[in-house]
Amino acid sequence: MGLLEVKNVNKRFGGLQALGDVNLSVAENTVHAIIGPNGAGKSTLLNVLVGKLIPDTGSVIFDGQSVLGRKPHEINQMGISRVFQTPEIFGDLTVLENVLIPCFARRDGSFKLHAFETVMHEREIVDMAEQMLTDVHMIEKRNLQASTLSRGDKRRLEMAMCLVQQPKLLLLDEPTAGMARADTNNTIDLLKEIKATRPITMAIIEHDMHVVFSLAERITVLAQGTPLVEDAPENIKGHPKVQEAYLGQSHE
Amino acid sequence: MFGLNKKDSVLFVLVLFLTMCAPFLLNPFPQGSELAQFNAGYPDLMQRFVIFGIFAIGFNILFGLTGYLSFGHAAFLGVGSYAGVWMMKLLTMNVIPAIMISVIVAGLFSVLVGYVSLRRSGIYFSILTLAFAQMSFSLAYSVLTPITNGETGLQLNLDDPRILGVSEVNGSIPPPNLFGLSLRDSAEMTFGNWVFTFNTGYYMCAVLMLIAFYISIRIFRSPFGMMLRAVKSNQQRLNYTGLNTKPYTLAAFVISGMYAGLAGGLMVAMDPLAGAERMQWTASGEVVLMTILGGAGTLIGPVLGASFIKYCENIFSKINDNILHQWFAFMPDGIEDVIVFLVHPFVGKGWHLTLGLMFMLVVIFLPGGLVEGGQRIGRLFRRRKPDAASDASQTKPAE
Amino acid sequence: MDALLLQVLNGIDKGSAYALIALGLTLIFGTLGVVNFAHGALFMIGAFCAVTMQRILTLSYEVVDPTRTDFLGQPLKVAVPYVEKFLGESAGAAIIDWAVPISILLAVPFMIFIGFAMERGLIKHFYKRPHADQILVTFGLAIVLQEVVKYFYGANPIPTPAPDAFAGSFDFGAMLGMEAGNIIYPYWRMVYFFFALAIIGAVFGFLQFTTFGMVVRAGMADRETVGLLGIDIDRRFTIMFAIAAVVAGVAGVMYAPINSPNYHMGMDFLVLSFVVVVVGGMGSLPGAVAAGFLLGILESFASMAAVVEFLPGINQIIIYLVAIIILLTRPRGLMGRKGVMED
Amino acid sequence: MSKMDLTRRGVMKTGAVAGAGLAVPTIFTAGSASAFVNEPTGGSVTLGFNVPQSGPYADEGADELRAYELAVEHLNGGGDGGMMSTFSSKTLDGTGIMGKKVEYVTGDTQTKSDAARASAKSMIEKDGAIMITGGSSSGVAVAVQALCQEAGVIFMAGLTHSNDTTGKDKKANGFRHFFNSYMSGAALAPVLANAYGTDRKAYHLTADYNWGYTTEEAITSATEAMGWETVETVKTPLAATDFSAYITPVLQSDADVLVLNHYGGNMVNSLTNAVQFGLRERIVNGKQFEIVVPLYSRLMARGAGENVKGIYGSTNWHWSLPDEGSKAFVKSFGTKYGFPPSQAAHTCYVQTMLYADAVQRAGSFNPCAVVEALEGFEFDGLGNGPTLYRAGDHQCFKDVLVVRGKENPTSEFDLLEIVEITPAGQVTYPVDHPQFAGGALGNCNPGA
Repeated sequence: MGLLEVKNVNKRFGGLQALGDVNLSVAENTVHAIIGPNGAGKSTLLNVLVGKLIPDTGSVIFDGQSVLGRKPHEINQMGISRVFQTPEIFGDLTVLENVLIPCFARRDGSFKLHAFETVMHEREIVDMAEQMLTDVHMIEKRNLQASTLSRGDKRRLEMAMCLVQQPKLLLLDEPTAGMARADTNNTIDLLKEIKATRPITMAIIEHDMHVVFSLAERITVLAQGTPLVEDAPENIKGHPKVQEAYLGQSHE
Repeated sequence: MFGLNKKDSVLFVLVLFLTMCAPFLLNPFPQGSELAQFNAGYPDLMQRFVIFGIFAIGFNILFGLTGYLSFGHAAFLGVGSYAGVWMMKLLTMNVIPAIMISVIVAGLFSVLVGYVSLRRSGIYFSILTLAFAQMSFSLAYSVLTPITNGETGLQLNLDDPRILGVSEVNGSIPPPNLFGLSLRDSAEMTFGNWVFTFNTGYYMCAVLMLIAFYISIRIFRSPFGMMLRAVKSNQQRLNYTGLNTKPYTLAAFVISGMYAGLAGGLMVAMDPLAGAERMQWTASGEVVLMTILGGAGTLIGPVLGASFIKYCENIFSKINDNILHQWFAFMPDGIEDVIVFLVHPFVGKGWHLTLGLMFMLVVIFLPGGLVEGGQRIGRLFRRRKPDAASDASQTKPAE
Repeated sequence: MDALLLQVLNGIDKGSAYALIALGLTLIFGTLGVVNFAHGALFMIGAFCAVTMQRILTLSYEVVDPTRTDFLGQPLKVAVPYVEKFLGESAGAAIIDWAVPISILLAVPFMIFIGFAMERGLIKHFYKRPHADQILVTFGLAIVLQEVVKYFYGANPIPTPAPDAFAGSFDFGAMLGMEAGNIIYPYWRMVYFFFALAIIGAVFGFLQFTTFGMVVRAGMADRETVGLLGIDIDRRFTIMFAIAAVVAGVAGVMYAPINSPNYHMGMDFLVLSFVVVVVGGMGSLPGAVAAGFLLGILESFASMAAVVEFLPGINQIIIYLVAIIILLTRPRGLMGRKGVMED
Repeated sequence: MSKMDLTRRGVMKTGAVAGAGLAVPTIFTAGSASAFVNEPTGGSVTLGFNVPQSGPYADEGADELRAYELAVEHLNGGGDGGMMSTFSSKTLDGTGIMGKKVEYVTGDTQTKSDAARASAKSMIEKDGAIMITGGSSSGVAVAVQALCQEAGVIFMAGLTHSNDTTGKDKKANGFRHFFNSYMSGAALAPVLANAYGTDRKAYHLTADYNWGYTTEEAITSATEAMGWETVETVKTPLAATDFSAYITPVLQSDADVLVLNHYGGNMVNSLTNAVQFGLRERIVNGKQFEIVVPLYSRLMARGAGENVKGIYGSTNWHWSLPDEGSKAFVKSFGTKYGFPPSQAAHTCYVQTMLYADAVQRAGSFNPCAVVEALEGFEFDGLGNGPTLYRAGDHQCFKDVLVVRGKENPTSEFDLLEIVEITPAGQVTYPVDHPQFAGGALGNCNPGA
């Protein structure tokens, strides 16, 4: 039984079958990549996983509980954190505050009227956040306003915000999309480092094969809304079905 | 101090000093001098400064932190006022129960309005709050006249029952009091031609404003305040960080509604009349203007903005041609007339024009409001100290 | 039944004014992304163009009439308009009679000028600023404009009658073959309704069938992309602002005979037209027009005695109540697009 | 209430700053210094003129202010003295009030209760005003009157027509010279019955606030007593600008008279709309349809232009009155400003004179002495014939004018013609009349 179990999920938009009979199982402590050409249904699948879309049929079980019909904040509280295609951070807040917020969310749940405590007096929380910033090598930028960061730093910060919650599952939505090669490599290194320093389960939706084969321990190939193959990376590379699906597509 | 960091403590002590010494600071010109016209140190206006300060501080907790622009906050001030007057009519002239009920009723009303309005965001939220407030105003002015006394406004009568007090004293309505201390009492201090008035009601309001200001600092520095700023910055991320934005915004809405109720309660404690106009959309617009003019999202800005607008309203509107002629009497006749002619449109009945121009100038040249103006002046002086950045950044967010 | 029909007529008339203001408001918002609180003031200025034209046409010289006396007991000075002197009494009187329609000739260039001046001088600098700043600065401008008008024209309403030819009313009911005397409708209100339709039609036609309009519509949808095509979208948007000002202005001119203009009539309409724009959906032109007529008609219905008896006070709040209901059931108004003005 | 330093009035406006540096701080507390609030101690006395300077009644407020300036000029011995020469009481001699020069401060009521009270409070607290006067609506008058009662100064109401001002909201420190809704009804009804017959069906449109309610009540009861039938009464929102939705149902009713209980901008718009919808050409039940406007304001009626022609209403005073007092007032006002005064200007001028005279007669500025001097005071020569300031409710009883829109005006001021001068006796009512029930004067309050 995997940490995340997707069973027979179907989703239609009008006449278009976006997802057809998707079955997927993400095992604990693995990096599981979901790949496929454009329009294969990767984003739709992701939106189902985070509660943004409700499938027509099928079930999504995370850690023994269904995620269907739950709001994004509830799903996060269950232990799923999400990294967006373009980094979603609190631009008006400082880097440190960006990390403090998930710390509070983890400790206090989805709402607490802590209007009379002082943020800076919550030593354990501040320590936790600063430790995380140290881990991702951003501690010296902690007082900068987040919107002034470089794109790479924003990605790093977003990653820190997710990791500090110690999620059971980290969802990454094309974390290197639009990045230059050097930045992509940095991100890969960061993810490898994270993977090496703590037990974590990751599901990566990715287009870039380089990233996928650098990180993934298990790969699912999606085409036209249906999983073609699920296997270890080395078996995927030469798989005829995959080549067929990607034929004519430009690899990066 | 009181759990505030150094910078906030300094700010708080500054505000403490300003409010406590207001009778001196606002009366800088001696009686009888031409400039005495600009003195603002009389009880009514000083009370208005702090009461509208409270109102704006509360509004800033919602607008400055979450970015939700409510165009209906005057409604909470209005229902607070009505509740307060009813308490004084029915129960006692001691203002404490009146103020408490004002806060409670305004809080409950804001739960209702906030719960519905916060289902939408952006301008749709603004229009929803505007709609609620305008409905409250229209109904209070007309069909709710039995409760609100409509056009005239709800006021005390000689035959009010007043269970824990007397209906009348010598054919007069007893003045509002704080445990027997009449809020209308004033002490006067004369120093040469300077006269300073120390009014009980003002000091009660001032103390409550200081408490309100202190609470607002605490909220700004609290995790809750940080969440509210996060709402303004990126709601999507906040949701995906496991936080439910709705109760946060609702809590901010209700807190600011209660501030408005407190302001409404204090208004009737100082002057027991609740007029329907204080719920009109222009009154809601006024608090928006106060907040933005002073500097939205800053701690002290709303208080400055409130004082600025109330000063304009009460001082400029009273300057008439007669006074102008007195001012410029030293000039040769022809020039005097020209100057009076030129100044005339901007004062007295033209004070709205001055106000409108001020808004435009401040918004155009000082987008961060009066606080930004202050900061710019401060920066001119602080140029010499280049490296204060690392220390300042800790408190940066709220400034 | 008659009553309902009459209220529909009243409603479309009120709706015409709402729709015209809301149209300009949403045009400015859609093209420039600016929330213009001074738009009501533009409507007011339009109405005062009519007043001004009336004043110009009645510029007079005084003739002493020794047979009558004024309030101080002195011989009465009778004002004789120059127009009557130059063109003869009857022709002059006819021209004065037609002051309101004639004043459109004044209003159009003047509103274009005001529109240009506002956009180039002020609004331009606020494209990138938060909506709250835009609201504040245009609100300040609205106050300034209305105070200036008050300074010159006073606070009282000023009568600006329609030409005599349109002064009366006609029996609409009798025309439809119903009982006479029941459904009476003033000519000028009919004129106003058709005028509004013509203006709305012209604006839509302009946006739909001209290349200029096409570019503007494209710009409303995606300003950056259109900008990338090397089209000077800013200049076009300035022109759109002027057009919106003209629409508001002529709406004000034609409204003057219905209710005597006063300096704060703009504010009276502003809040309502904002509600109209939002109910219609921010940035949606058909939405604004539809919501204008819808709210106008509902307001008229709500003022019927039978309705008020059943729900006291409903006539005071109907517009706001409808706005709340629509916004709660249709999150972005009747025809709004997602993501517009939601943050 | 706050107390003013004994030396304060003396230095006001003199510009003297002598001895400032040497002075030792002195502290006064409430109740220790003088017999009543704002007692004038120097050579001048300050009056507070609180009129609408912004908002819809700003023009009316401006006219009130002109009248006040004129009154102050006359009291101080300037100008031609105006009605001081025709006033039956001869105590005023052009040397100010009790020998003190009259100064004044002005403020803006904005026609809002809150703003009006703030403005009045600043006059009392900051400027040391001993009397507040002015206003152009009943809501403001009632609110400011209550404030003056609490503060311990005299309030001389300006234009306020609601019964409540001297009815359920009457106060010992407040006085009204202007007439009221009841008087309008009592004066109008017989004239209307005469002109339009006793068999009429009336449809009322009423502004949805206090003044509207009392006027509707007064007019319906007075006309019903003449035999008229009230078909329908409909409340219209204050904020309404287009009354078509309220006018058209009149077409469907069998009413043959429309009564517009509207004032100011409301009146202008509703009357204009009514005429647009052809009501005046209408024949119902074989009778010519008629429109009535209970409270006329000439200033406002100008906004309705031609539409007022032939329409009946009532007014407190009109510049065309032939008595000596009115002539003297019109002359000095017209000479100074170039146009005739409005009824608002007249009542404000008269109120100032009456106050000054009362102080002079009482020999004291003490509000209680002033109240005593005004209560039951009978006078003449101020434009409305013999007048009584009734002690029981502080309402003036005098002749009321029934007027009609003039068919051939000779100037823009000549809009109304006087149809009848209803004698005071016909509009007098007992203090406890049901339309004025509730409330009590209380005792005069001198503040300190």
